[in-house]
Amino acid sequence: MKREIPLMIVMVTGIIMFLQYFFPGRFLFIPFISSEKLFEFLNDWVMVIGILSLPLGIWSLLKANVNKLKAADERFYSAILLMGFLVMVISGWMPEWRTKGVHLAIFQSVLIPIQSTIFSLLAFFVASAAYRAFRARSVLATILLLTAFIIMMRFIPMGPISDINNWLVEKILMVPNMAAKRAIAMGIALGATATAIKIILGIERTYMGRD
Amino acid sequence: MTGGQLLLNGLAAFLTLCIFSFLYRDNPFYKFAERLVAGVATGYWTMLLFHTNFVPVVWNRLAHDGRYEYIIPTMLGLMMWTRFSKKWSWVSRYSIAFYIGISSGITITLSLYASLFRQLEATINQPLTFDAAGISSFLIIVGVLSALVYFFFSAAHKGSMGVISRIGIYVIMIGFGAGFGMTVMGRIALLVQRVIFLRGYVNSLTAFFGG
Amino acid sequence: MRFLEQMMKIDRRWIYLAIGLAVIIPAIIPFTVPVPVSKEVKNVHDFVENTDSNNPLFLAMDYDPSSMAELNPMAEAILKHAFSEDRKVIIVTLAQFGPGMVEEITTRIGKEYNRQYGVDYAFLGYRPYPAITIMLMGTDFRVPFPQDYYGTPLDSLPIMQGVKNFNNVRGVIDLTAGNTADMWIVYGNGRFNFPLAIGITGVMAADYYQYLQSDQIFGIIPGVKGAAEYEQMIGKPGQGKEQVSYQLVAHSVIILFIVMSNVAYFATRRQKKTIGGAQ
Amino acid sequence: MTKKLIMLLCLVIISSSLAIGQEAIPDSAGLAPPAPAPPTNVRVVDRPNDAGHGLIVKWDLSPDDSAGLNNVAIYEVFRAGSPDGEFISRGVVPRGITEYVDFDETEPNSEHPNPNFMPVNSTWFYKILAISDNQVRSEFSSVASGTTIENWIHTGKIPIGVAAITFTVFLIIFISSARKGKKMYVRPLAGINAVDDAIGRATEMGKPILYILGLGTAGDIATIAGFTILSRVAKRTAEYQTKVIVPVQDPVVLAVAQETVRTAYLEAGRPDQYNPENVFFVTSMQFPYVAAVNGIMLREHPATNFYMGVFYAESLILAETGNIAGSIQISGTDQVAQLPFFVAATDYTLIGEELYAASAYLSQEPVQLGTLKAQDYTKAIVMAFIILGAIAITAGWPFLRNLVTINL
Repeated sequence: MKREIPLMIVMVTGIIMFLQYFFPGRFLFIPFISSEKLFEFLNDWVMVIGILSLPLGIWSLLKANVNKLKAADERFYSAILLMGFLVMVISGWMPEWRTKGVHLAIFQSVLIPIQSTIFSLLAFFVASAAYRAFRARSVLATILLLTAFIIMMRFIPMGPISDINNWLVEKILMVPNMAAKRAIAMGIALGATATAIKIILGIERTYMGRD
Repeated sequence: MTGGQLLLNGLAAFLTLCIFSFLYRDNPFYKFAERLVAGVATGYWTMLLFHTNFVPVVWNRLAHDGRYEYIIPTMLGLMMWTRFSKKWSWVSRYSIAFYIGISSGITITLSLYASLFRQLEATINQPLTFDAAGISSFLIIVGVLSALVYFFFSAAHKGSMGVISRIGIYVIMIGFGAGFGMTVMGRIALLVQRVIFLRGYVNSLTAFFGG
Repeated sequence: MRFLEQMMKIDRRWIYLAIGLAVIIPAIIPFTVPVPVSKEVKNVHDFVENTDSNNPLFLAMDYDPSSMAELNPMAEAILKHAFSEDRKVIIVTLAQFGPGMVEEITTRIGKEYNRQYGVDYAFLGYRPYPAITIMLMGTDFRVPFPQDYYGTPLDSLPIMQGVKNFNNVRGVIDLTAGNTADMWIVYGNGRFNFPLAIGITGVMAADYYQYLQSDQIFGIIPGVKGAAEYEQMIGKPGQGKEQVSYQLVAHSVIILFIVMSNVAYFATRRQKKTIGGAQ
Repeated sequence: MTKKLIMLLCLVIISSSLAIGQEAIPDSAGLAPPAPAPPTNVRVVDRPNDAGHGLIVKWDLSPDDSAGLNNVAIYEVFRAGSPDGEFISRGVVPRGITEYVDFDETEPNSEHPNPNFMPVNSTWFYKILAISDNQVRSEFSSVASGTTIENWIHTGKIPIGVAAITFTVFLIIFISSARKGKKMYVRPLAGINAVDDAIGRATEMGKPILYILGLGTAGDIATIAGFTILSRVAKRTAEYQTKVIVPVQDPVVLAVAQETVRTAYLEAGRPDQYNPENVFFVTSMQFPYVAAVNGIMLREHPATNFYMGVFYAESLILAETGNIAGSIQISGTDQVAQLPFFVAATDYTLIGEELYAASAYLSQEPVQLGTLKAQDYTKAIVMAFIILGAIAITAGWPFLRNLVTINL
């Protein structure tokens, strides 16, 4: 009841979603069940479960930060977090409030700049990662290093050597790079499909927990 | 630029610097920006989901459109809330079962189509003639096959398997080196944008104060 | 040797500082740098160069404002090139949010070079369904575009006199962020066999070199770097060159660090080996 | 190729048909340009693999298309609900094309009437004319009719179904032979061997383990693989009494991760050690989440960081920050674009398929290892298919390529 029925549900819904892919009209020839509408409806289930689960996340966040209000060294930061949350919720309460006033101002002056700045940290991190990882310690590291090196050299003017380098860049992108991406994608297809089948068959069930 | 706008841009510039300060070391300014954005982002996300997902998909359908079949996913979503109770939390497994079963069923056909069949088609699309296109195609096939051999789990990488899988991991490493090298440009561009934003703010400050 | 050993475990903050300066310095003191010109971009340049003033060039600007940063520099460089050398250009866009942007660029650069609308260049406008539009243009430009963007019938535009379909233009350059390149290759070049070149965003470029090899396209302008190369060839530095000056400095810094890291690695490794030998 | 072409062709309708409405204007000399001959042999068939809302009109080229007068520019397709009803234009196609796909699957409702909607089992009548370069219209062709049929099975997708079922059969065969006790060899994977060391290291240092499930939802298979590995890791840390911190960004992932860790502690015989507050929600948005995890790394100094699941641009930000914090890092993702960064910045990386194999490796249960064998056999078939397909296409037989070309 606590574990067997959920596993049955996984199996049945999994098989339904798998089969529906092959039926353009009525699902499994059953009258009155449009395959497409079934797909949309069940997909909405996933969405609705996702939306209605959000309180779990908010509760987890709020509880942790309300608890931290007791600790002197965390108090200020947790208060900032709780305030940020409350202001955004209240200022965005009505649909039309979301595109003006406080809600929009905070979105544009807090959320957007912080997000793009965190994203831009990558410029520093590609450099430090390259410095550490691109050392000719082994054959593999050397290959990684040389390829990245050649690709990055395309920006450096080197006269006639640039022509050779550009030619190399083109060939690397077109042949080994393409081959690697395709092989990895095919492997992922097999791994993901095998895992999905195992989930549907109930062989893979750790996510379900136990009593 | 108005004083208010200047103030908001100042906030954005300040938060940008707070995040960058992380590169030196963890510090109260970074921690401030980090917590602020966690609160703001959660608040923003909550209201976004509420207005753009909850209202049209759940509320309007049940309250206005008379689509009572949406009671089922709504019930499943609410069942997630049993996780607040120790005794009843097993009920949420029913919702999770639907969530994972539906997703897994979709994954099988989707990943076979996109990551296996499409890749296969692209790999065997070009006749292996003795011109540049044919030779590239041949080399790509060699690369894909050897990289797939690398992913064999149940055979030891010894003998000829060892040699081929070695070539395979070399091909994969070239692909990774190329991927790394090609991405640097985009990451630098992100940092350039932030620097240009800060430069623009400094300029508008000097302009505002009659510089 | 102590210096090299310290290099091995250099504080990463020095690297961050170097990258930061590599971006901040060009932002404060703008400068341009030479870029190595690749064959794919030179092909496009030479193609425009060798167009005579009778055969117009066909430029498809199939991108939305979201990829403006990378593709506008290309469009500007090509238009400046064509306009400064008295080449005629016919322009369309197959991107939904393209028209306003295309109009802005063409009018601005047309004015800059004193070109006359309708005589030296024309903007036909936007039509949905790129594949169909391309095929219909293959029969006659007047089928999908009976009038230009401004509502003038094509037949009243001097530039369109005697220009019926792709047979009467020198060739097509498609500037795109995505799949219209495929459509131009398959439905355009594939069916009507006109010379085709593409200008494409940096991330997408890698996927299109294969068409260069199979001769379905004769040139590629990849991202801002390609635009910078083009600007360099026509001697008119613009946004492409500006972007590339940041990229060049930053790439050089990263490359320098990789070289230093390897020098230090090999030097300290050799030293350790000799110590090992002595024990 | 041709099918894709047709699919696109059928989209024509609005834009171009407007252009054709103009009447031909006789030229100044008074000599009207000659009209082309109409296309012949019009027939209508059902559009395959659909829910019954489309038809394909086919015809033979007009004698003046690329021959005869050689003046055909386009064909225009007209449709009516009855043979003597009003024929309205449905769209145009360029010369040289002999097919037009007509469909409309937007069901009308009270707010949006749609007279063009093609219901299942409805019969429609078509006629076609050719239009010359000078906009002179030919006579209409003869009228042909067809009825929309709801297709039950999408024949184009059958190869995918066959592949999925073959794969499932392989899985079942190898799992049952493993259950019978057949020994299976699996080669060592560096990333897997590192897991135990990494947990040991954390225990020795008395520092926590940080486990990141990425930005996927609980429905992403890579995230589910991440749960399975989390369960194995948590079980061992429970034995050693090492703390596992799991910050997540999706509420459903939160629920499943909590359940997974709780069960792992239960199975390790230490349910009392489980602290639900170590598996917590941070925020749903990508970079704010990254900022928070970065903070955790620098303040808690975890001995080991695991990254298992779906990762985007944050992969390198997290991995480099983990490096600053001096943690050992093990990563695995199905995102091909992020693998280079994990390979460069973490100590061990499970590349693509290895992520999915990891749960089998860590469990060492024969049933799980059997599935790896099934994956290998399928891989061998794929490889054989590539070799044969390449030979076939070189020899001019595209049938193997066509077999994997899915026309959706």
